[in-house]
Order: sequence, then C-alpha cells, then structure tokens
Amino acid sequence: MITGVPLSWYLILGAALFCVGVYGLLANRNLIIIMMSIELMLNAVVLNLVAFARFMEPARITGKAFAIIVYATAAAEAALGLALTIAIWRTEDTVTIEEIDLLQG
Amino acid sequence: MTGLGGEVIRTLLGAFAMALFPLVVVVFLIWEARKVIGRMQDRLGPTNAGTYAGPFALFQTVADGIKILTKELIIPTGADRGVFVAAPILVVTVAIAVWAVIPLGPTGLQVVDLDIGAFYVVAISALAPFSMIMAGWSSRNKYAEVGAFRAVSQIVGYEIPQVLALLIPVLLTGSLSLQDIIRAQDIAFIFVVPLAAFSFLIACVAEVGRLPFELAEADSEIVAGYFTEYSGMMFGAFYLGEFINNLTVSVIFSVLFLGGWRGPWVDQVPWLGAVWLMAKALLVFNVLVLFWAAMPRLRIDQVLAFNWKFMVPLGLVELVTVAIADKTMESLGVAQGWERSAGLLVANLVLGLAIVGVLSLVGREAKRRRSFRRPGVGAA
Amino acid sequence: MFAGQVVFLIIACLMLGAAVRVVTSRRIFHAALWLIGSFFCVAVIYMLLESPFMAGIQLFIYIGGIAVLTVIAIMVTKGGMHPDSHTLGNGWSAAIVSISLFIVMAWTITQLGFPNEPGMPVAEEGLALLGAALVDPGGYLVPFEVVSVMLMVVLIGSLYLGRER
Amino acid sequence: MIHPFAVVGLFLVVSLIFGVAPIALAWLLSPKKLNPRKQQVYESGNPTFGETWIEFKPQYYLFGLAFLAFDVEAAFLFPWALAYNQLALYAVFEAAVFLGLLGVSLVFVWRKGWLEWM
Repeated sequence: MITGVPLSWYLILGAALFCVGVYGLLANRNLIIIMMSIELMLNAVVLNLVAFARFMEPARITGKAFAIIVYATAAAEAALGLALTIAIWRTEDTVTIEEIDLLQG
Repeated sequence: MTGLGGEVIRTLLGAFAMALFPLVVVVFLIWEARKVIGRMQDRLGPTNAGTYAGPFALFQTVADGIKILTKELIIPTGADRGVFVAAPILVVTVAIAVWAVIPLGPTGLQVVDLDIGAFYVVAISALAPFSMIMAGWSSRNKYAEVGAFRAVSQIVGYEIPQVLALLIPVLLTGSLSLQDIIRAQDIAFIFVVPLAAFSFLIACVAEVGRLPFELAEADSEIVAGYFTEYSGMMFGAFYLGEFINNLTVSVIFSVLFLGGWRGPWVDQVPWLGAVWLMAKALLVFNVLVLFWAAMPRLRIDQVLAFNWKFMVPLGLVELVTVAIADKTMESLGVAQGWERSAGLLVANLVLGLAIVGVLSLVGREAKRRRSFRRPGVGAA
Repeated sequence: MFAGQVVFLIIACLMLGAAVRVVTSRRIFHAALWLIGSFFCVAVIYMLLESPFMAGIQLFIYIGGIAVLTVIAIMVTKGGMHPDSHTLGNGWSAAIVSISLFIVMAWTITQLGFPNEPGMPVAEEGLALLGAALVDPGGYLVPFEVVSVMLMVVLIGSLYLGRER
Repeated sequence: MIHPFAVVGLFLVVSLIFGVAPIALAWLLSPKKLNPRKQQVYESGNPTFGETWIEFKPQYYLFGLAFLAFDVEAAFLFPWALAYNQLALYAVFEAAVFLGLLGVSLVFVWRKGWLEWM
C-alpha cells in the first residue's frame, strides 16, 4: 500500500461526509441545496464502497461494479429530482419547500 | 531518502518542462494562426512593423504577452470577486493538466503513462465548462451569462460524440493508455475508422469553440461572451487557455487517429517523436484555423440540433458497427493485421454511404415539404 | 508511508470544509461550486485508494454531469441571484442530529477493528475484468441492462417533465 | 520510485501554479487606478438595465438532462471497450442492446419534439 492510511480513516471520512449531507438535508429549505446534500450522502456511500473494495477484496470487482451502478442511480436521481424541481419552479415560481403547496388544491 | 528526494525533484522538473511545453508552442501557434487568417482574408497578418517583434513578427505574441501583463486588472462593480478571479486560473490549470498523459515520444517524453490515460483526458476536461460558467456568472453581465450558458450547453453536448468516437480506438487497441493506442497504430486509425475520426474532429472543434461553433463568444451578438468583463492578464488567461485547448485537441486527435509520435527514424532518435507529433498536430490545428477563417457562425438551436440529431446517433451507430464488424471478422478468422483494418474500413465506408443516402432522402423530403410553404417561414 | 497519511489528512480537511460550505453557503451558486470542490477531493481520495477508474468516473459523472446539471438548474430557477439565507429555523437541531449520528458511526467504526493494510495488491487487469463482468451473464449483465433501461426512463421521463408546455 | 498517481498529483499542483502565476505577476506589475466609471459593467456602451442575473430558458436544462443520460452510458462503455478483445460476439450484442435502448429513447424524444429549441 502506498499510503499507509488504515481503512477506518476512510470510513470515518465517509461517515463525516454523510453527516454533513444529513445536516444539509435537514437544515435547508431550498430544493436544489437538498438535492446537493443527497449527492454528498451518496458520495459518502460510494467512498465507503470503494474503500471496502480496496481493502477487503482488491482482486475482484464486486465493489467497483456496485459503485459504478450506484453512480448511475445517483445520476438518475439527480436528473429526475432536478427535473421535478424545475417543473415545480414553472408552476409555483419557487424552489423553497415551505412555499410549495401543490397539494392544497 | 536522497534517492527519493532526487526522484521527486526530477519529477517536478519534468512536470515543469511538460507544463511549459504547450505554452511555448502556443506562442508560435497564435502567430501562425494570425498569419494564416490574415492571408485568407487578404491581409498580411502581424508584420515586422515594430522593433521588438522579430523577423516575420515571430515574437509578436511575446510582445503582446508582455504588454498584457502590464494592463490593469479591472473587476467590475457588483461582480463576485472570488469566483471572478478563480475562473481564469481554472481555465489555464485545466488546459495544462491534460498534458500529464500526453506522450510526446516513445519513452521518457511523457510525464506519466497512466493505464487509463484516455479516460484521464476526458475526466479532466469535464472541469472545463465550470471556468466558463464561473466567469459568466460572476461578471454580473447579461452578455457574459448568455455566453457562458451557450458555451456550457454546447460543450457538454459535444462531449458525448467525442467520447463515443474516442472509445473506438480504445476498443480496437484494448487499452486506455495513450502509448498503447499509438503502438497499436501500424496503420493510422484514421484510415481504419474514418467516420470515428470525422466525428471526433467535429466534436473537438465544438469543444474548443472554434467557428462554426463560436457562439459562446459571438462578438457581434454578445460582445465577447463569458469573458466580456475581463481585462489584462485575466483576459489573457482565457485567450491562452483557449489556444492551449486548441493545441491539446489537435495533439489528442493526432495521438488517437494519426499515429501520434510514430514516423520514420523514431526508433533511433526518440526525440524525433515529438517533432512528428507536433507536425501532425500542426496539420490538425490548421484544419481548425481553416474552419475559423471560412465558416459562418451557427445559431444555438442549429448547434444543438446538429449534435443531438446527427452527431450522437452517428456516434452510437458507428460504435455498434465497428464493434460488431470487428467481432464478426474475428469469428470468421480475420483477426489481425491489414485484413482487419481493410474490413473495418469497408464497414466504415458502407456506413458512410448509408448515412449520406439517408441524409439525402431526408433532405429531399424536407425540400418537398418546404415547397408548400413560403420560404423563410420556420426560421427562428 | 507518512506522506500518504499527510496527503489524506489535507484532502480530508479540504473535502469536509467544502462540504460544510455546500450546506451553509448563502448563495446557492457558491454552494454548487463548493460541491464541485468536494467532489474533486473525493476523486483524489479514490486515487489514494488506487482506484483511478473510480476517480475518473467521479470527475466524469459527478462533476462533468451532475454538477453541470445542478448549476444549470440553479440558473434556470434564478437560484443564483438572491444572497438570502435559505436555512430553516431548525439549524441547531439538525446540527445536533447529524453530529450525534457521526459520533455513533465513528465510535462503531473504531470498535469494529478494520484492517490497517489491504490484504492483496491491486489486480493488474481490474478494469478489463470489470468490463468483462458487466456483460457476463453470470456476472453483472442484469444490472448493466437495467441501468440502460433506467437511463431510458430518466431520459424520457425527465424530458417529459421539463418539456415546453 | 514515485507512484504514477503521485506524479499526476504533482502535475496537477504544477498546472495550478501555471494558472496562478501569470495573474499574480500581472497583479504585481499592473497599475491600480480604479474608478467607478472604469468598473462599470460593459453592455455595449448602454447603461445596464433590469436584473443582471437573468432567468434562462428551461431548454438549456433539457439538453443538460439528455447529456447526463448519455454521460452515464459512456462511463459504462469505458470498461466494456477495454475488455472488448476478450469478449465473445454475444457480449458485443449485449452492449449493442445497451446502446440501442438509449438510441431508441433518443429517437423517441426527438419524434415527440422535446428536443426542439423554442
């Protein structure tokens, strides 16, 4: 190993990144920032996947295959989430979750 | 420890030399482009009018560079200062960072031969649109913002055909390392898969925003596009980054499709590889310059429609055709050497003829439909 | 040995700093730029994990794709304009929740005793193996084709949502 | 022996230096005589009017979406292209199905007219 960094460091880094994402998700009211927080959380998950793939089974490809499929899912989620955001923007003229009241009829 | 320290210093020196290389070449490329454009427009281009420009105004760009260094750096009121300054830095950084994997010669004349070299180029280039969007957004200028948005939708769109075309040399070589791709080209890939080379070239022209895809900085519509507000060396950084990108795509096209550093006597004299590569890149660069001088500018809807309705389908069809034709030939026992190349060339030519046929049918249909309406209706 | 740890710590600090700026910036456009910064740092971490392909994918999909799309969405919704505070009133409770979550996770990780060194060196032909496994019926063929169907649904569905009406 | 990735990292740092250096040099060398008229936003000599940060057409976003779908697809194709030489003909057809589905959906949205610029 070139770096000498133990696995637990990567995992703690991933946990910290995930928690920053959780904070952003809970504390923000702008839909786009919420999407960004979700991206941060997904990134933390993939970071864990890649770290485990490197340390636990470097010869095989399961971790990488999982990670790349998580990436595809993340991209799909971002595309659809932002498309919904823009659809809401065009009907409601806002992207702030408190002001969105589509369900009130 | 001294061994490691020496290695680090040697690597750093090599990295500096390699990063300096495109800058030095670009100084003369700018001169060359201005001369060629001048001749095509019945002018002389830069001439030896001043004292400092040297014979044939060879050092005109150097003089310009020194002049621009002493110009005032103006940050407009209301601009977002941090982002405004970061944008030109990012342009040059990204433009140079790509050169880490470019092989100037068989061995040694390369910073590092990454085994995912081609993917590195694509991945680093993914950072490029942000410099434009940062410049456009932070300037607080409507023209700048419109220019940035045009640039981004054009650049990200044309990334798709570019990557699809880049996959074809990778697929034929079975490696992402640029050195391996060069070594596999006993016959330059442009003669094996001309359609892929064609679509890569067009996508590259769009990526670097040369005419006819120059609408990000269409000076008659939106002043200077995303760098309208920049002055002094910050403007110079955009100009430099643009020309480095031109050089980079020329070099990458040469590496992928023209055989890179391969040429006579390279085996005996390795540094000759750099000369061959630069000669090929100069050829490609001059194609860009000729586009620049000869083409009108397209509208944004035309640019995007050309990408999504022609280039992307072409890239998909070409990739599938090459992959299936090659595999079929392999199962027929024609796996190696010139027979494989000839088979792929035939497949490409058939595909090209089919595309021309479809286009002419579509064009005839469109003409027939248009004849029922008054001319000019329907243009945006 | 030591140099790798130093690089890791620097990159980790940059990454977390950028991530915190993402969720606390007052301008959404700045948040997007910090997001790109933290994505880039994640790519560097992948390089430390000797997974250059994952680093490239990180730049290619996350920065080149998702971040570009986010920036475009910000511009289209005028989100880049107003430097307002867009946090909810419950910022403190959110901070407490996420910090306690982090403490629990970090404590668990330190208790579990993960290896300090990877067992094996990186496989030489890892990426080609991955490519072969993606189209191998005994490997990941089904997820591979499902991704294609998913992308198809995304393309059609999101263009349907966003089309001109 | 320096690891190749470390070399890439060094090169990134060097290219950042090359990006910063000219602007830092110009900042040292250039005159600094700012005044409000000089710092005005340049909009072809007209005084600027209205909101500066304009709202863009959602069309830009639609093309961004289409780009993202193909971007992910291209990322999946890289390992496939690398493994291509070891693959059998049926595996190539599987990738062709992968590409074909996206191609079909591209043709679908094209026919629906959602790729038109309005």
